[in-house]
Amino acid sequence: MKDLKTPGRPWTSSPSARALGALVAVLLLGALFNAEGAFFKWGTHRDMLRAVSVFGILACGMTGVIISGGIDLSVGSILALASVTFSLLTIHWHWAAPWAVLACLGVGMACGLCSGALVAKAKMQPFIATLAMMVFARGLAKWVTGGEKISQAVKQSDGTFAYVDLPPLFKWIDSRILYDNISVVTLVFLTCLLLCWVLLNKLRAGRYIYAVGGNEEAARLSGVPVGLIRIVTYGVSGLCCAVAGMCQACQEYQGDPEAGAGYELSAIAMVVIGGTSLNGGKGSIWLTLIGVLTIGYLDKILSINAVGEDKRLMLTGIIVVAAVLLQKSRR
Amino acid sequence: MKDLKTPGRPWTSSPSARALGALVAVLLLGALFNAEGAFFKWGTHRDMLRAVSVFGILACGMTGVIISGGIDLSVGSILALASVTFSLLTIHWHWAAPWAVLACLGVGMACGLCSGALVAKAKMQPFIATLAMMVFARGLAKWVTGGEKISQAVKQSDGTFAYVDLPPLFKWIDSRILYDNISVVTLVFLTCLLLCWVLLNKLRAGRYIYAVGGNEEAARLSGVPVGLIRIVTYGVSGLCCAVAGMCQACQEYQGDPEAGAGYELSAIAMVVIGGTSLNGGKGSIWLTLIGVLTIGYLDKILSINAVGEDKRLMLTGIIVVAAVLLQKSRR
Amino acid sequence: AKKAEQDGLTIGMSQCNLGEPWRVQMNADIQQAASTHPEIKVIFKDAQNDTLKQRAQVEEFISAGVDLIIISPKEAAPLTPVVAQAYAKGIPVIVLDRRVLGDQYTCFIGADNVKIGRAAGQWLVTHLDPGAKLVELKGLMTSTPGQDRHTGFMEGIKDANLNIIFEADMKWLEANARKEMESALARFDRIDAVYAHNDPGAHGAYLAAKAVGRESAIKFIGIDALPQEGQVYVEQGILAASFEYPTGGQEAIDTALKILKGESVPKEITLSSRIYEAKP
Amino acid sequence: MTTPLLQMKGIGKSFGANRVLQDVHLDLFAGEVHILAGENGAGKSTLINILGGVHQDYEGQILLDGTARQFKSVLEAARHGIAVIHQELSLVNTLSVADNLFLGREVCRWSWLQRTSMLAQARQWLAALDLDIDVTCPVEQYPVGIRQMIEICKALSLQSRIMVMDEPTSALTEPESQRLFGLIDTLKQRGVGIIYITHKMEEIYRIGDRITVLRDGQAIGTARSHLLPQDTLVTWMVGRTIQEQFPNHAPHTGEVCLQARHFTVPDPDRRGACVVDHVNLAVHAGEIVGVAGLQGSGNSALLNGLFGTFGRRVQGDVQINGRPYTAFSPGHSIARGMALVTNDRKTTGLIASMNIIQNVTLASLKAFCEGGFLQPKAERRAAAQQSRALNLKASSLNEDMDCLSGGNQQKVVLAKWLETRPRILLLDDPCRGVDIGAKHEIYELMTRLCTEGVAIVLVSSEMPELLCMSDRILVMHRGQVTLALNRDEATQEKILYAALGKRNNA
Ligand SMILES: Nc1ncnc2c1ncn2[C@@H]1O[C@H](COP(=O)(O)OP(=O)(O)OP(=O)(O)O)[C@@H](O)[C@H]1O
Ligand SMILES: Nc1ncnc2c1ncn2[C@@H]1O[C@H](COP(=O)(O)OP(=O)(O)OP(=O)(O)O)[C@@H](O)[C@H]1O
Ligand SMILES: [Mg+2]
Ligand SMILES: [Mg+2]
Repeated sequence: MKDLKTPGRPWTSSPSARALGALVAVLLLGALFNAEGAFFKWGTHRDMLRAVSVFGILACGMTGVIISGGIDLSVGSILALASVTFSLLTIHWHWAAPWAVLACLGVGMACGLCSGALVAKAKMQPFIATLAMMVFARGLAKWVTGGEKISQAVKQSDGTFAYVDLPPLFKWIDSRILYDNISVVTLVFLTCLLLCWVLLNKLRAGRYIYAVGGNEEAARLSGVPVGLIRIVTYGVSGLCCAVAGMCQACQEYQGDPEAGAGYELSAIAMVVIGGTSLNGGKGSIWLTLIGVLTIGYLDKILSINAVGEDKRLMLTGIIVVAAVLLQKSRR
Repeated sequence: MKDLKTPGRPWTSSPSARALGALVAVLLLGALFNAEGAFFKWGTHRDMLRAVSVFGILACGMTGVIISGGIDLSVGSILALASVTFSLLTIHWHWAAPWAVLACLGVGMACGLCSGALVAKAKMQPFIATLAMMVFARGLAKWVTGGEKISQAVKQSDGTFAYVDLPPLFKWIDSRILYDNISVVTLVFLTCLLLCWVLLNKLRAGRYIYAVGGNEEAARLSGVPVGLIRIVTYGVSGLCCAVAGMCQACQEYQGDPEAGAGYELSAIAMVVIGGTSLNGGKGSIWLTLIGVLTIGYLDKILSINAVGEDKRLMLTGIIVVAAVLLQKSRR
Repeated sequence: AKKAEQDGLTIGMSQCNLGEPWRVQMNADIQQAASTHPEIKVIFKDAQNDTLKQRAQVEEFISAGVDLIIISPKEAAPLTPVVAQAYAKGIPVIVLDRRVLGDQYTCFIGADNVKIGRAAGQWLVTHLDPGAKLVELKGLMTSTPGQDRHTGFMEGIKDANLNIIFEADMKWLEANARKEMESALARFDRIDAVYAHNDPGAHGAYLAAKAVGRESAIKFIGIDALPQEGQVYVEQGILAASFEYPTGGQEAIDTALKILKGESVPKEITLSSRIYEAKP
Repeated sequence: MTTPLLQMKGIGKSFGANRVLQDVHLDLFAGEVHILAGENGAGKSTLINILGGVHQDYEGQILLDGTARQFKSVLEAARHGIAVIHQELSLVNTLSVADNLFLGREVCRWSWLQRTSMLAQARQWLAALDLDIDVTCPVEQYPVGIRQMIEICKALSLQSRIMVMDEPTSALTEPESQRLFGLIDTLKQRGVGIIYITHKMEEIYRIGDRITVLRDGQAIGTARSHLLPQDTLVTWMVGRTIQEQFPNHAPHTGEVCLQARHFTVPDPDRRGACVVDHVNLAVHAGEIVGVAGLQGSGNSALLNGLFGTFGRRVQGDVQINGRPYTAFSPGHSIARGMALVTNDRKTTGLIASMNIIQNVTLASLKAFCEGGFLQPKAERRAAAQQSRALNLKASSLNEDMDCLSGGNQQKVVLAKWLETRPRILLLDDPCRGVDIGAKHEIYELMTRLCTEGVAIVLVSSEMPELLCMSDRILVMHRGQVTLALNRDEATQEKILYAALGKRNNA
C-alpha cells in the first residue's frame, strides 16, 4: 500500500477552486463596472452581505436537503409563515423575545418535519411533497393573518389603527455592529453556515446525509437510518426557514404573508451554482457560501450600475451561464 | 428458467390506474361540493379544459424533458417571449398568420435548443441551464416590448394611441367549435398531447429519450446519441412553449411580457402528480394528461365554490398530498 | 448640488416593481416629463417586488450622492427608516403612490385607492337597479391597494341594495380573472355587474362572459384607466367604466424641479382621479 | 499464417497521473478464445474499453484485419464488428427487455418503431439462450443473473466478428455458464474471435485457446493455454505462487448462532406466493453453511430477509444466540452483529460519491464517533488497515469509487462489513469479480473468522468455492430447501440436480 498517498491532483480541479473561479470572475466584473468607485467601498459589500443573508440562511438548510438527494420548494412559504408568526407573537401579543423565537423555530421545524415525513415515510417525491407544503404554508400564513400584514399598525375594534412600539429585538437584528461594519443578519447567516458545516462535516449525521444522497439503498443496507436522516434534513431546512423568516420580519418591521415568494428558486440556484449536484451525494456548505456570494455580487453589480430591468435579466442569465462554464472548463 | 416469468400484476397496480384513482377522488370531491349543480354542467368542464390547456401544452413538452432525466424551468418565460413575439408580428407588424406562427415556433425552439445545448454539450446541470434561460428569456421579452404589453393599442409617434384590429387568428383560437362544446385551445392541447405520444411511444427518438433518462451511460454504450436526444427534448419543450405562448396571447388579446410567471412549477407539478418520476426513465404522456386534469379539476372545484384564497391554498396542499398518497397506497 | 452645475441634476427613482403595467407607465411618465428638462437625469432602479432590495437601492442612491430621490415604496414601515436617513442627510425625497410612516420625507404624491373604490361603488349604485347581483374580482388581497379598493367599494355600495354574490382573488392577473369569472358564470344565471380591481381583470371577466354570450347583460368596471389598456377597453365598449388611478409621474418631476430650485412644496399632493365612461 | 482479426500494438493509457496501461500487445485470430487474465486493477477492462471505443485518448495502434483503425465512439467500434459485454451491467433498467436488446438499432420504418417484429425477434434470441422471460417487462424486475444473460444475449445478437466479454459469468450460476460456453463454441466455429476476461480458473482452461496475462498495466506474457500450467499462470498474475487456492478449513462448530424456522419471504409482486418458502436453517458459530441455487431460487432473498432488508414483511421465527429476533431493519441487524455482503456492489454495496475511507467506515460509523462527532484519524487508520489486509489497489484512500477497478470495489465492500466485526456473516457471492490472489485471501479470512467463532452463510454461484468452503450445503429451488448435504457427501452433480428441483434423488 505504498501507493496510498494523497493523489497529486492539481488544486485547480477541486470543486471549490472551480466555484471560486466563478466568484472571482464576477468580482472582476464588479471591479470593471464599479459605478464610479461605489464597488470599492466597504459599505457596498456590507449591504450586499446584508441583502443576501436571508437567502443565504435558506440556502444553508437547502444544502443539506440537496446533498441528501432531495429538494425543498417550501422554503419561501415557511419563511413567510415564520415571519408572520414572529410578528404576531411579538408585536401584537407582546410575547417575550426568547419565547417568540422558540415558537417560531418550532413552527418552521414542524413544517420541515412534515415535508420530511411525507418524503421519508409516505415515499412521496420530494418535489411534490414540498410543493404541497409550499402551497399549504402560504395559505396558512394568509389565514393566520387574515390576509393582512402584521405590522406596528394594529387595528382597533373601531376600525382605526393604533401604532404600537416595535420590540427591541427587531431593531437589534436590523442593526449593524463592529463599528457599523457588519449587519447582524449577516452574522446570523454566518452562524447558520457554521452550524451546518458542523452538521455536514463533523457529525455522524452529516456523513449519513451524504450517504443517503449518494446511494440510498446501499446506505440503508449499511444500517443508515435513511428515513430519519431525510426527516432531519427537511427539519433543519425548516429551522433555517424560521430563522430567515424572523430576520426578514425584523428587517421589514412587519410580518408579510406574501414574503419569500420565489425565494425557493433563488436558494436552490445559490446551492447549485456553487457546484453542489442536484443528484445528491456531493457538495458542501462552502460551495453554497461561494454560490451565495456569486449571486449576491452579481445582483449588486447590476444594481449599482442601475441596469434596466430587461437588460438586468438578460445579463443575469448570460453571466450565470458564463460563470458555470468557467467552472467546467477548468476540469 | 420457466419460473422467471414475471407474474401477472393486478391492473390496479399499474401507474396509470393509480393516477386515475387520484383523479377520480378529486372528481368525487367535485360531485360532493358541486356548487349548486354547477359542477355537473358541461360548460364547467369545458371551461376547466380551456383554462388548463396552456398549462397542458407546457406539460407535454415538459414530460419529454423529465423522462429524459432533465427539468425545464424556462417554460413560463419562453411562453411570454413567444406571446409577445406573436403579438408584435401579427398586431403591430401585420405579418400573415402562417409566417408569424412559424417565426414564433422558431423563437421557442431556438430557446429550447439553446438550453438543450447548454445541458448536453456544456454539461451544465439542467436546473441551472434552464434557470439561466428562464431569466434571459424573460429579460428578452421585456426588452423586445420595452416592458409594455403588446395589444391593440399602438402608440403613435405623438404619444397617443391608435387602435388596430385584431387578426382573425386571435378570435379563432379563442373561440369554441363543435357546437360550442370545446375550445380551440383545448384541441391544440390535445394535438400536442397526441404528437408527444407519437414521439415518445412510436418513434425511435422516443425510445432513446426513455433510455437516456433510465441510464445515460448504458444508453451511450449502446450507441444512443445522448447529447442529441437531450437537445431534442429541450427543443420540443421550447416548441410547446411557443404554442402555449401563442394560445395565451390569443386568449388575452395581447402579448404580455409578464405572462407565464410561475407556470414552470405548475407544469412540472402536473407531470409529476401524474406519476412520472423526476429521476427520469419512467412515465408517459397519459400520466401527464391525468396530472393536468387532476390539477385542473382541483382548481376548478375550489373556484366554483368561491373558496377564499387562504383556504384555497391550504386545501390545494392537503388534497394534492392526499391524492398522491392514494396513488401510493394501492401499490 | 456642487457637481450639479457641471453635469446637471441626478434624480434617483426607486420603483418597487416593474411587473405591473401601471408601474411601467409610472416610469414612462417620469421619463417623459424629465425628457423636457435636459438638465435633469433620472436613474431608474427596480426592486423586483422585494422590500429589502428596495431598501438597498435607496442606500445606493444615498452613497452615490444623488440630488433627489423619488421612491414608490413597496411597504411603508420597512422603508421608513431608509427614507428618513436620506432626508436627514439633506437629500429631498418624494414619496410616490404608497406612503411611508412619519414625516421624514419632503413630499408625498399619490391618489387615494379608498376614494377610487368608493367612486366605483357609487357609479354602480347609480347605474344598476336595486337588487342587482355583483361579482367582485379582487387584486391580491394581501396588498394595500387590493384592500383599499375593496374597502372603498364596500363603502360606496353600503346603503344600496346590491348583492355581491361571488368574490375571488385574481391576483391582478387577466388569466386568473377569466378563470374565476367562468366559475361565477357557471354558478349564477344572473350577474349584473363585475367590479374588478384592475382593468385587465375586468377584461378577463368580459372575455369569459363573451364566450358564453352573456357579455351584453353585464356591466364591467375596472380601475387604473391606463391609456393603452383601460381607456381602450372603455372606448371599445368592453368596459362600462374605468376609474383612473393616476401614476403621478408628471407631478413628481414638476415637484422635484421646484424642490431643486429651492421653492417650497406642499407636504402632500393628492392626485385627482378621472372616470372614463363608455358612450351609451 | 493468416493475418490476425485484431492486433493491438503498444497500447498505453493513463488517467491523469495514474499510468494504467503501458505498451500492451494483444492479437486475436478468428475462431479463437483469447483469455485476458490478471489481478484486479491490472488494466484489463481499460484495455477492452479502448478496443470498444469508450476511451479515445490512448497511445498505440489498433489494427483490424491489418488495417489501422481509430474508433471515435462506441457506435463506430460496433460498426466495425466489435461487441463488448461490459463488466458493470450496462442495461437501461427502466426499459423493457426487448427495448434493451434493440437499443441503438431499433427496427424502424421511417423512424417509426416496428414493435411486433422486434418482440418476435427478441423472443427468438432469448430462446437461443434458453431464456424464457417476458420481453415486455422492465429489466429492473429481474435479478442480476438474468440481467447478465440479457446483456450476453444483446451482444450475441449483434453478430459481430469480435466479441469481448468482461467477466460475463460473474453473476451466472453453473448451468447458465455452461450454456454460455456452448454458445462460445458455436461462435468459434463461425469464426468469431473472442476476448474473454475472467477470474475463474476452471473457465480459463475450459474455454481458453490462448492466455495473455496483464500485471500492473503491462503484458507479462501470452501463451497457448495447454502449454501454460496453472501454477505458472498464477505466478504470472500475482507475481508469487499460491500453493492451494482453498485453504484447509476444519469446522469449529460451537453453539447455534443463527437459527431460522419456517422462514418465509412473501413475493412482493404475487400475492400468496413466496420467494423464500418455510426454510429452516441453523448456523453454528465457526461454521460455514453454503446455500446453492439457481437464479430465482431465493437464496439471495433468504439472506436479505434474515438481514432485515425487506423490513417486517418476512415471516417465521429467527433466533440469534438462542434469543428471538425480528429483523426489521439492516441497522438493527448490524447492531446484533450481522453483516450482509450483497451480490450487486454497484446498486447495494457502494456509495459511488464517497471515497474509500468513507465507504469502509459507513456501516460501523458509530465506533468512529465521540458524542456524535466523527474521528477522521481513526477512520483513516481503520480504512488503511483493512485495505492492507485485503490488498486493495488504489492510488490513495481518498480515491473515489469510480476510479477503482471492479475487483477493488468488491474489496471495499468486504472491508466495510469486516469493519463492523460481525458475529454472523452473510455472504452473497463475495468473490464476484475478485482476482485469484485476493480470492485466496478472502478464503483465508473466512477460515480465520471461523476459528474466531463467526458464523458464515455463503451463497455462491461458483461450485468449487461452495464445495470447498462450506461445512454444510443447502440447496434451494423456488424458495424451498430441496436438499441438505454435509461437506463430505456433497458433489457437484447432486447439488445441480437438487437445484433444478428434482427432489427425490438425494
Ligand atoms: N475512470 C477512471 N479514472 C481513474 N482511474 C481509473 C478509471 N478507471 C480505471 N481506473 C484505474 O485503472 C486501473 C485499471 O482498472 P481496470 O478497471 O482496467 O482493472 P481490471 O483489470 O479490469 O480489474 P478488475 O479485474 O478488478 O475488473 C485501476 O487501478 C483503476 O484504479
Ligand atoms: N419481500 C420482498 N421485497 C422486496 N424485494 C424482494 C422481496 N422478496 C424478494 N425480493 C427480491 O427478489 C429477488 C429475487 O431473489 P432471489 O433470491 O430469487 O435471487 P437469486 O435467485 O439469488 O438471484 P441473484 O442472486 O442473481 O440475485 C431478490 O434479489 C430480492 O431483491
Ligand atoms: Mg475489470
Ligand atoms: Mg442469489
